[in-house]
Amino acid sequence: MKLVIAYIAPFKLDEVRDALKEAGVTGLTAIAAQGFGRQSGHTETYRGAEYEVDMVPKVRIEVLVDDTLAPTVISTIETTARTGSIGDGKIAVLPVEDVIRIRTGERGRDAI
Amino acid sequence: MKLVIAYIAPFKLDEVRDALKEAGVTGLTAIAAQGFGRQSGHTETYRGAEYEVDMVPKVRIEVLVDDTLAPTVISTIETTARTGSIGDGKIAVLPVEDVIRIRTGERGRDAI
Amino acid sequence: MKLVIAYIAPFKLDEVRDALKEAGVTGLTAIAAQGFGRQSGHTETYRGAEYEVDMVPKVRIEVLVDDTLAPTVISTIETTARTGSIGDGKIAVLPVEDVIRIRTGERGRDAI
Amino acid sequence: MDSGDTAWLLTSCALVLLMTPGLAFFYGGMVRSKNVLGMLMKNYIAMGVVTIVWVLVGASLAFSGSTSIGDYSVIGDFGLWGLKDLGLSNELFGMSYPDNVHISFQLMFAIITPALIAGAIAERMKFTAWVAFVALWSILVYSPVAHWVWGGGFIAEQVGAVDFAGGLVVHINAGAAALALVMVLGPRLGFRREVIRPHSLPLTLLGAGLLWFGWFGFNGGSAFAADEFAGNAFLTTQIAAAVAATVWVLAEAFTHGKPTALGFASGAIAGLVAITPAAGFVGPLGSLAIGAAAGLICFWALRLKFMLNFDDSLDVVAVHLVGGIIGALLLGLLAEEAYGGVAGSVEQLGRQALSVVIALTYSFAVSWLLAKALDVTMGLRASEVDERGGLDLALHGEQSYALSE
Amino acid sequence: MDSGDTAWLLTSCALVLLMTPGLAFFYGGMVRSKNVLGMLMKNYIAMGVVTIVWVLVGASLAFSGSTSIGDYSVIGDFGLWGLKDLGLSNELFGMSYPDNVHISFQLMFAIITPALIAGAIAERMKFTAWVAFVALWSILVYSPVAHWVWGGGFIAEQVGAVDFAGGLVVHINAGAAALALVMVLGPRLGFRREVIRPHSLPLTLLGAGLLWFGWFGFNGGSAFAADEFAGNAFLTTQIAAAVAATVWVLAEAFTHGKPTALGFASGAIAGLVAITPAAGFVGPLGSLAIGAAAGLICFWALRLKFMLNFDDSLDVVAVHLVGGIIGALLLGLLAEEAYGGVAGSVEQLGRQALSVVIALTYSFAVSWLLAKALDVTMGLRASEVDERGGLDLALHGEQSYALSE
Amino acid sequence: MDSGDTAWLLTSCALVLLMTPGLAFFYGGMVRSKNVLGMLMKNYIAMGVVTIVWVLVGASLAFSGSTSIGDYSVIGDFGLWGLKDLGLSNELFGMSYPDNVHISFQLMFAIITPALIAGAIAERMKFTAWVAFVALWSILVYSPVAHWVWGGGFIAEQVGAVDFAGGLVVHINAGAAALALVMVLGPRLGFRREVIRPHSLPLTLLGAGLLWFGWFGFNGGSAFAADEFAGNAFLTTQIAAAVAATVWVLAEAFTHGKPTALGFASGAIAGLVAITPAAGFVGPLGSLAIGAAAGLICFWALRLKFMLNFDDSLDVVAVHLVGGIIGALLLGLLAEEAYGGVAGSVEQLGRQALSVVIALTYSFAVSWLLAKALDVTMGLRASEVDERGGLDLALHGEQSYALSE
Ligand SMILES: Nc1ncnc2c1ncn2[C@@H]1O[C@H](COP(=O)(O)OP(=O)(O)O)[C@@H](O)[C@H]1O
Ligand SMILES: Nc1ncnc2c1ncn2[C@@H]1O[C@H](COP(=O)(O)OP(=O)(O)O)[C@@H](O)[C@H]1O
Ligand SMILES: Nc1ncnc2c1ncn2[C@@H]1O[C@H](COP(=O)(O)OP(=O)(O)O)[C@@H](O)[C@H]1O
Repeated sequence: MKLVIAYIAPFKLDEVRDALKEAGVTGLTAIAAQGFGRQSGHTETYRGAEYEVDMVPKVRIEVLVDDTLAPTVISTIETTARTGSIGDGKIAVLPVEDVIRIRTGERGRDAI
Repeated sequence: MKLVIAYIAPFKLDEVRDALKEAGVTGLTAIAAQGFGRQSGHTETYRGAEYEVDMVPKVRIEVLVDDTLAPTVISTIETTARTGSIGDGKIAVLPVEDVIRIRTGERGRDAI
Repeated sequence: MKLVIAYIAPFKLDEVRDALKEAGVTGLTAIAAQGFGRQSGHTETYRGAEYEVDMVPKVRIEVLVDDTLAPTVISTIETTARTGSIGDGKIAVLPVEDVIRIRTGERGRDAI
Repeated sequence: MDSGDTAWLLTSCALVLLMTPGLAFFYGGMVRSKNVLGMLMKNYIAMGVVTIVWVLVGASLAFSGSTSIGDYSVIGDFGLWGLKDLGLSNELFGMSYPDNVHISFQLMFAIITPALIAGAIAERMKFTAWVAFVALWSILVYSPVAHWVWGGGFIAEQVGAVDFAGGLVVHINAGAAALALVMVLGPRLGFRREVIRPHSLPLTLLGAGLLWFGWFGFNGGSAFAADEFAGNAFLTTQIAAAVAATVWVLAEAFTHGKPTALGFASGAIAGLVAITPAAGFVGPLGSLAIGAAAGLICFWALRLKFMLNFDDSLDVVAVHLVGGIIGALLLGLLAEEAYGGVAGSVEQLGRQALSVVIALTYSFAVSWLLAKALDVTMGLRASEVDERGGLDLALHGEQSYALSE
Repeated sequence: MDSGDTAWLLTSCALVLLMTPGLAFFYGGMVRSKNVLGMLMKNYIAMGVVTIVWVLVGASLAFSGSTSIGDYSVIGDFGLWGLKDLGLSNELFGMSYPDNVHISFQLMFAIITPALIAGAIAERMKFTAWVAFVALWSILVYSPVAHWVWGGGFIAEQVGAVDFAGGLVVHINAGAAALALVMVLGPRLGFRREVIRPHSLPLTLLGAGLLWFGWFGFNGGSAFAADEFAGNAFLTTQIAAAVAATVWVLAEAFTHGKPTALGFASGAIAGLVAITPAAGFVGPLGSLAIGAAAGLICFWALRLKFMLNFDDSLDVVAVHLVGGIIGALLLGLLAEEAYGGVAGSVEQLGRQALSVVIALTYSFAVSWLLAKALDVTMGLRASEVDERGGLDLALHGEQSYALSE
Repeated sequence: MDSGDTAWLLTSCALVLLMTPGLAFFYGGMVRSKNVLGMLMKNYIAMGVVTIVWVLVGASLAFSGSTSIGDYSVIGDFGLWGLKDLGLSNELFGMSYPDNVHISFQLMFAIITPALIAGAIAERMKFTAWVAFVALWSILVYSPVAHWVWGGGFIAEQVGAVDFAGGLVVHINAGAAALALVMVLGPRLGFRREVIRPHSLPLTLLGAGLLWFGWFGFNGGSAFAADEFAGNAFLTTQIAAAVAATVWVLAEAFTHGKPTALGFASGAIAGLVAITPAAGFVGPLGSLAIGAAAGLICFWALRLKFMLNFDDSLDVVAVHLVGGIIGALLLGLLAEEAYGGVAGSVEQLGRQALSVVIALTYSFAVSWLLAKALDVTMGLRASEVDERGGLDLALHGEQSYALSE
């Protein structure tokens, strides 16, 4: 099993979630995050004091998937989150040793 | 070492933390999250416009543990976070290569 | 490739980010978190009702890095986030199987 | 009619109306974020429902004519229903300002009184049941008690108790009802077990600020003129609020080691409550004493709910019932004839005590019966799932905050 | 001059000024968190820009002298420019309070009217274009229409329509301009496709509370005295707001199953809008009818924007244009001579209808031309990137919330 | 006594009281979320502590009798301590409204003045030390300066300077004290190194809206009657605020490219500060000039703290000290005799300048000594750990927000 993590632009969340649903994903978890990367930050000014702020708001989603579904999940996120401009974000794939569904105690693939 | 991630209902956080403490866990980190899963979402209505919202508030906790303690951590979360209704959440176990305590520079098991 | 996760004190975020930038890191993601650990919590009182609150505000950062850069990242975080008092936080290193840059579709090291 | 008095009463009407939103935020800041809108709505809806009830029958039952049992006038009549015959003169009430202003002023009091109760039943009561409760309570409890005290009823006439701006009619009345309602409703899930923290104390402090501001209309307007008596009530109001707030945070500092912002706000409201029945009857030093008593005793009274184990969630009993009693009794001793024509004495204290017992008992009993009746017929309480998930989504289909985009 | 009338009008001026911050929060709570400051600024800036325009020429064009086409006075003159000759007397306007108070009172109306429009163009209009629009609109639309209705112009004199506190001048005027501006500006990115949720309904309810409070100055002050007519306008204002809010949440409960807090707030504003032109002409029962009509019809009118597909983001048309029309027309039928000297009749209804058509058409047409002109010259709309990222950072270089440390 | 004047002054009292919560939110929005309650409390506590001090001795020292050095009256006496002999008449102050209203009105000024100082010491000063500072400062600085200017003291009598509503007594006084306190206290950890962002600008804008609203009572009430002079002060207040806010955002647009919401709010306050001493002495065009000067100069003065390296955290010096000086001086030139009996002249400018120097020097010197004394005895500053973790938890044991459940 894999944990697919993606950092995406906040306004893409709905679209990505709907596409993943379509692709057969039955669950995901999203978290509000601040990202720093190639995308240039911005300047904020408060009473004349200028601050360079490199962090931009991102959403971090993570999806637990079965190995076989992982490529689909990755390509779905890629396609829907892409706008072509810097800051579209990244996807990372991590190995998962076990998954447990709290409600039933199911383990592994069945628990996803 | 393992990283145990769990998505649970927000009102279970205190209980789970206390149980983990009891079970010998010395630290954890919790983050506010939005989850989508089997648990049906809800409808929100703003000035007559109805929105289907699939995401429900969850808390995501993560615990770094020594391999030997991992099963205890998992079963403790399972028992305390379970209500038996859909939406209780999931647990995932990820391999960890190294842990460092920033204050002391300790590494590995000692750092947990 | 690795995913380096660190839980640090919120007021250290700017310093750590600047140091990582200096060290050649091109991106990271930060999330507001609540941590429980050795650092003692505090008491909150609302209309005479006292609550023991163990959770303290932390920032959780995560950095995707190439294997060769990982040690630098770890030591940079260690040095800049350290104050020497309890609660400085922890670093964890997880294996990453793949990274994809959404904008370009690049994979692996190039995508970081 | 006097344009200056009219100007001040119009202003006071507006100030008292603002107190209900103020109260909504005072309470709304103290609940968890999943219940904020539910809390705000339980206050705001009073501005809707009570206004309608008041226009239709409430004003009439409280202030038009009198229906007596023996010598005791216990309720008004229906002579003013729909406010059809209100007109533009000042003949009905014989004030130096128009009758329609007097009806508006009294309406604002009728609105905030049930709204006060909402703090006790926070985070678990059904909205529909609350609406029914407010409408019926306004007719069955508020209008009668207002009549007894201010509408020529027996508390003023036979008992001889006085109530400057609503110690009995507003605060004791609401506080007793809160207690009754909580007893029928039961505690929140997790009461005494879980950490239930205020989700936004800045909102609570904002509410306290608006309440303090509006209270000048509440007490100052209750002099029914822009004169030296209004000026005195204004000043005593300020003093009592200030002293009670300060004493409360001092008490906290001694008890828990730390003065809190919530404590300051709570103390201020306690002081404002306690001075309400007394504002026009005592002078600056009297208000200082009342404020100090309110700060200390209401702070202490917070523990009642833990001792007696009822989940009066936002402390309506400790602040409004206890605070109202403090003011109603102390004025019996501290009133100086020069200010409002009532002299403090043991007899006056007795009259005040009797009036407190009557208002408290009546409000508690009728509120309890009403709560029971509603519980049996429509159900008072949200389902467990709805309570867990929060009333905002379950009952109103809305979220209070969506801060992420 | 009468000190009581002066006191009430001074108070009313302050109350109406507060409505613009109130409106800012009413609107500000409804946008996404990336656009909050942009929204607040579009309201607050009206307090700056319109004041300057008003002092320089606006007040003069609306209320000084008259420039006629035939018998029809269509605009004032420049006699009062810079308020140089305002002086300290009450000779210009012949009120029982000083002319400078009258100019301040009218100024507050001139400020909030363009601020109302801001709700329609939320989350996408450039700040610079908005400032230009407000300044020019104030001169080209607000001052003329105010003159026609209140400054001795032809709507009052020849058409014979009445407008107590701004159904035509404020609400229909702003609502028609909102529609025009939206048609030129186009919808937000994601309109009808994405979930665009209010970021903080507590702020919206706070705004609604402040608006309700301030409206007592708006309508009550429009009696231009502290007397029984002010008292009546005050009471009808309260009733209409309460009834409309209650009817709105009832309509929601029947349609969607759940009464919402946003619905209560929206209904209250709809009721306040609808009673505005009528407040001093009808009595309590008339205001009840107007409130009920506003609650129902404005609730229904929300769907217009989806039917006709224009992104009137915060429903300025449904609430202010529709609400204003309801009040302006219904007063033609429900006015009772005893209250404000106008008797309801089919003729009066006709006059009111004609005045509505004139104000609506004029405001729509000039606003559309103005929007087009600004679009061509300076561009109305923020860039797509700025809209995606939010106007706060892009246009103002600020973030609304930084809650993490 | 005149009921209209009484009505307006009662209203003004309430409006000025509301300014302190308004200020609390204006400041509270600008600090980091770990210090919000600490900031709010430093303002709210002034409503408690200063009221008590005022009742006990403050009012008496400022406004009862006079203690002279030679011909110069430098302080009142203890004749009015406890307000025991305040009574219900208007004999003490000879106003057209009761003495108790005058005492309340002056009290509200005494409250907000030390509250203004709190902006300078944000995010690091101990609460206990702040309480001591406020209580002592109120006696040692506020009451004397109020006496000199408004209580028959030597600035009014011998120096011949005028101060309509508190340029000297409130703003210069508070601004000089802020500077002194900051110099003793030192900068926040991370000043000039870390990004210290406002945690909630909507709260700041709310505060600014409430301040603007309340200021009408501050300046309008300072005419001590509901008449044409009050009307003029009201109008000049509105104009100065509007112009200064607009000029400030223009200056931002030219300097940094973007007009900010915080800038608008700051400019408005700067304009309100600057017009305060002048509101009743100048006309609309004079207020336009004062507003423009305040907007430009205070905006420029923001950089002083970086140039001179003192952490006046929320810019009390740039806004209140500089703004107050602008108004106090410009009125010396722009006053027109018709408005308030003072004619602008080089002599008057000289008198004004002398009064500024006196108030500034006295306040700075005594505040500095007081700060030093408190620093030595009880310590002014929170510990480093408490400052890092935030004053809310460390000093008050509360969290401002718990938004997650
Ligand atoms: N090495 C990294 N580790 C963790 N997160 C990263 C890393 N690089 C980028 N990110 C996340 O991805 C987001 C987009 O990255 P950025 O470099 O701006 O654009 P792009 O991926 O299009 O080149 C960042 O805001 C950050 O949240
Ligand atoms: N595949 C997944 N990947 C990541 N998070 C998931 C996944 N499935 C579920 N979750 C998380 O677990 C929560 C509960 O899942 P849900 O399917 O609703 O209930 P249950 O686990 O009881 O079947 C979700 O809200 C989400 O936060
Ligand atoms: N086992 C753990 N799993 C996950 N997070 C942890 C763990 N232990 C500590 N943390 C995180 O690290 C933070 C600091 O840990 P703490 O024990 O207080 O101090 P220190 O690391 O200096 O000994 C905690 O607040 C928590 O966020």
